[in-house]
Amino acid sequence: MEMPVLAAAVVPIFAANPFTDPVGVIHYLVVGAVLFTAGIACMTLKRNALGVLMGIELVLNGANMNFVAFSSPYLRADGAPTLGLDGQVIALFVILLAAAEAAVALAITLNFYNNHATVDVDRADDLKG
Amino acid sequence: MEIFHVGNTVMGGSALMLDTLLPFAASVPSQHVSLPFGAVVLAGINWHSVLFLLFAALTCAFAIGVVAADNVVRMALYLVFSLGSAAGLFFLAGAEFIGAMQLMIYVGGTLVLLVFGVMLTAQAPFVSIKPSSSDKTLAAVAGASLLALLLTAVFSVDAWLAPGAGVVPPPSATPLGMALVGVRVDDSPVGAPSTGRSGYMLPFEIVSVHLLVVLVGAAYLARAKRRKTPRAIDALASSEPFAGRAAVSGAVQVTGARAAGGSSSALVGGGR
Amino acid sequence: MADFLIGLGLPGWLAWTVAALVAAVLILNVIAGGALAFIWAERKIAARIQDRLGPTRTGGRFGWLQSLADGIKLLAKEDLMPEGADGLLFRLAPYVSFCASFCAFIALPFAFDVVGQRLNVGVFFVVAVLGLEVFGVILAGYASASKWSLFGAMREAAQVVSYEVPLGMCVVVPVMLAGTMDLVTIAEKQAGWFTNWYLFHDPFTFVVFWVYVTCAVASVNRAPFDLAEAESELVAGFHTEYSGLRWSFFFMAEYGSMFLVSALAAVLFMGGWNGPVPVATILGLSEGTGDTAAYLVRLIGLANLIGKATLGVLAMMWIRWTLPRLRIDQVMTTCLKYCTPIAAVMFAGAMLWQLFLPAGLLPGWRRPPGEVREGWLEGPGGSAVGHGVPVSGIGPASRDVLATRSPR
Amino acid sequence: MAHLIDDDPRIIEFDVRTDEMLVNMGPQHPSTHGVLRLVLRTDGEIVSETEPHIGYLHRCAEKIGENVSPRQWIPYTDRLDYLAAMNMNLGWALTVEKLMRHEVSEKARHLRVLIAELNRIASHLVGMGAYGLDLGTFSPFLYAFREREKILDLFEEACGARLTYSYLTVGGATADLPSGWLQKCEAFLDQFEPVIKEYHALLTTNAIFVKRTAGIGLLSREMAIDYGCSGPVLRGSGVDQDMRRDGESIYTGMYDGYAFEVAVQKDGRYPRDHTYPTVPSEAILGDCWHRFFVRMLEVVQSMDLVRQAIDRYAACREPLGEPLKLSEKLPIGDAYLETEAPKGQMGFYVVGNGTSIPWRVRARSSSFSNLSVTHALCRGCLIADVPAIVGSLDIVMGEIDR
Repeated sequence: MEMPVLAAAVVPIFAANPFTDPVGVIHYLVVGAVLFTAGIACMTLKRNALGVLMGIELVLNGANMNFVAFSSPYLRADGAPTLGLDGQVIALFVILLAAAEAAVALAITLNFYNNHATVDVDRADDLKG
Repeated sequence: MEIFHVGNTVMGGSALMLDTLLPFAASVPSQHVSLPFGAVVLAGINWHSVLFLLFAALTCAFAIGVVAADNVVRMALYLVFSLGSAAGLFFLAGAEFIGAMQLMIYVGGTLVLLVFGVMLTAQAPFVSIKPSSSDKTLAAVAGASLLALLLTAVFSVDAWLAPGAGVVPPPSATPLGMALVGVRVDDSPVGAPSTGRSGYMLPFEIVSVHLLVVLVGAAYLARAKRRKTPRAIDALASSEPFAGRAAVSGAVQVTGARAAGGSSSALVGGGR
Repeated sequence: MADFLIGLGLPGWLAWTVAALVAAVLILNVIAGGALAFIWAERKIAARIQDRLGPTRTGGRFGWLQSLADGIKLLAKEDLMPEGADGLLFRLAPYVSFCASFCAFIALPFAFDVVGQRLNVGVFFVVAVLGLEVFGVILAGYASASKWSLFGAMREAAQVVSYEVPLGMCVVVPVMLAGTMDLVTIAEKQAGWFTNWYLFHDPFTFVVFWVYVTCAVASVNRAPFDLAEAESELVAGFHTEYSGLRWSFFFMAEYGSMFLVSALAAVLFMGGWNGPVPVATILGLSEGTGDTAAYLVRLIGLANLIGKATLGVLAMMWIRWTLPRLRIDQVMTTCLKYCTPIAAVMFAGAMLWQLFLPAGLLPGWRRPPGEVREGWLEGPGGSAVGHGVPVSGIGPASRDVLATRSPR
Repeated sequence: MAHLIDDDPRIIEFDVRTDEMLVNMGPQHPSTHGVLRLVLRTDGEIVSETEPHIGYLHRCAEKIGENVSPRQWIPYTDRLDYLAAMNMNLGWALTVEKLMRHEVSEKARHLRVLIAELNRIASHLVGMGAYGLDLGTFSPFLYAFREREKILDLFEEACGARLTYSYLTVGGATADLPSGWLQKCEAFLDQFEPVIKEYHALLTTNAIFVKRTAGIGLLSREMAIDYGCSGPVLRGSGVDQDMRRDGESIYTGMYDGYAFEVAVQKDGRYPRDHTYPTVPSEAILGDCWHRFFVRMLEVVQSMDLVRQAIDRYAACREPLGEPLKLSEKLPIGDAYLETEAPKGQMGFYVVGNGTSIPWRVRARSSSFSNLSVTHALCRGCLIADVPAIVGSLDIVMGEIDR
């Protein structure tokens, strides 16, 4: 059921000339989805604590992409409702909190490194029962 | 009111620089549709779309690069490129302030990541903690499924599939700034003045305090532990009358260096 | 120009591409050509400061072709890479540095309307992008597989990240006075005599300017803050292992950044393209009096801004050839214990001044600022921006008009 | 002083678990004054161990000295401290003269003082300029060289060489000064005197310079003596010792009647302190700043001595006297003499066996002893301080490696 829907949706997109047609929300959402997926994959795959952190940044950025897309009036047909300023403000807060999160995560990583001499998250199993 | 009717700038994109120097350029009138980042639709080519495709491709490619790379420093570099291109996308969406913010904070924060990557792997420059290939396969499968799911969801809303109109007021950071201090001056989504909507004063303050807390917290977590250690300068401390002063200056020098090399970069960078 | 090309019969997309490329190449030339000129100037200035002659022969008199000759030599040099280096990053690093320096020029106005891309967050953009230059340095330091390079890179990271804080605070002061982050508007607000410059706006801005100068010198790694390449300590710091053209890219990035921060100082504090004496106004030229007049006004503005920026660059050279280098902890102390608090206090001071003495001590001496502010505070009814009070650049009201007017 | 309690020197901060790094500074490094190789063990920017590796410039100078006659070895002494070749010539010549109990004429004595002190100025100028270079400022280096060039011009006129003079030799000097030389020398001194103020402005009192040198590389009085330091390094630590005053009579006799005060801090002040910039409050006796300052004072002191020597030399009516012949037999016996070279006490040892060729020749280099404190001084300092400290010792590798 889903795949035909997807195909039906995707085909017109590919049929359209990307060089002439204006960009819509959907374009940004696709980019956001790719970023999100890459982030999730990064978080699960990497054993390096810094890699995990980078995955988180990617995920947050993917979310941000959606917020900005929904807030932007350029990407909507004339008069269509947008998130307006709220989307931008939320994106802003996400960026700020991501910075804060990165600072704390780095501090934790640093402490972890001090205790274990590695940044391999698989070694963080001290609390395993 | 102080208004500068310089709006022509917005339309010509980067081609303007020469235009302003060449008087003859102004002679031929033409019709363009205003789009953010100065892109124009002309003779069928939508430069806004082209730039979007460019930045989107870069963003996605480098995001995948982050996943694929094994070396932390390379990962960080790809992340920087990905986030930088994403900032370009924000500019294209008319969120210039968010874009600049992304460049400044996110990319700056990643800079610190990069530095840490270098520092924590310095003992063997190109050491990498590699995931096994089975993990990689699993991640690829899971990632592909997740992407398919997300894309399905994305394409399932008809309203999102509509192309953008492109003609709207040029971006300005002022409404955003005003909203952060509690005054909403922007249009409501449907076009009517939105008198009832509140600004973001309180969240803004909360985030500020949050940042401060994080700054202090990170400083505490990564703080320097002091330890008493005999040093060469102690030999001086016991014998000479001037040694007291000598020792003091020596200590200033050493602690200063410590702060410079390690923790302060983390603090300043992370806290921004 | 694109229109001109269309007039010649070129297809539109090609015309715009060509026009955009020409503009990009122009900015590139500002950096590359500027770097050539500045390197020559630096050699001559250093020589004169040190009782030498500097280059005298290449290109006839004054050795004015020396930089070009050096450039050709660098082109011909072998592109070496250390054995243990991370090849990709090593090759990429100079370009990252250069691109960051180059990109920041996009938003820099050279004269009224002579700007690659006018951004309403211009200041923010320039400062943010300028901060990216450090990536190239860190990558170079890391990828060189040399300990000296690594030292240089780590120093640079700590230094640049720290100095961005006071630099940002300094930049915020003119932004606050102008009420916009648009560089064009900021410069435009200082039009007229030099007394209108934000440098002389109030005592706080005067102090802030000098803090900005300090931080700018530090953020572009010039002596006495040139720790990343500290010759006597780290051999050549982050670019120890580089040779030939790649090395020269670092060099161009450095000179590009120097010019950029100087130009930014000119725009933020010294009236941008508005000269100390409003020559154009005295001559009766203005944007409105015709194409030729507008052209002349811009030319004068261009000369003004480039002159000021060059002055800034020359001052940096002067400092470099006079002062010893600070130590890394002293550099950090300068930033964290002096620049940051001073900038913060001056920011608060300028803010209070703006609140209580908006007209300045000598009303009439300066144009009273603050017209736009009244517009902002019309209330949350959404009227300020949406309905006729464009704060930065154009509002929708003018948009419709513009759609029918030709781009200039 | 309350705020200083936090900065207890015995407390080092430890935050990140760090690995030590072994870094080679030199032999090809811009600030190691020739071919010195320092192996630094560092923790980040902090140096925990500095090990000088020497010998890159070894050329068997002493062994050569045992195969040629003393006058033939003079050119080899030029190459010991090539920045102060005259002083090297003088040290060796005096040592051989001590062995032979030879006394030079009055005129030769004043000529030697004149030339040796002039070369001391030249040597300290290089030391000063190169020190500025170590701290990252290029211009004083060229200002120093500009003045040094004038001294070299004078030397060139006197002996034909600009670096390796072989001018002062056993039994006097190879030739008398040409006519008009004294006037040129005086003209130089008059012109040079105000230039010193510029040096003080650019370096000695420069805020950044003071920050980089004051309190850095502290060498205590005891340590300086224990390590056998000499010259400005020793006096910079407050030890009142100068071979020109405290040496053996054959050397101090040369300076008989000359008025000079040893440039050392006594009771908290330097001689003629009032004419010089005051000592900054951050500076501690024995740090890099004091070593540098002592050199600057010695430049003026040497200028004074040169002026006095010019007068005395001009007053001498007797001839200069011929240097000893190459074939002159050395008596059986040995002699050791230390002279005050610009870098410190330069000692020569010679054993004669009745032939014209010495049986044993040995040189005691001041730079060698001065360099030996590097390890002690650099422990716990920053990488940036290593050039500052090594530069303040003002070593010359030619003298160390011999």
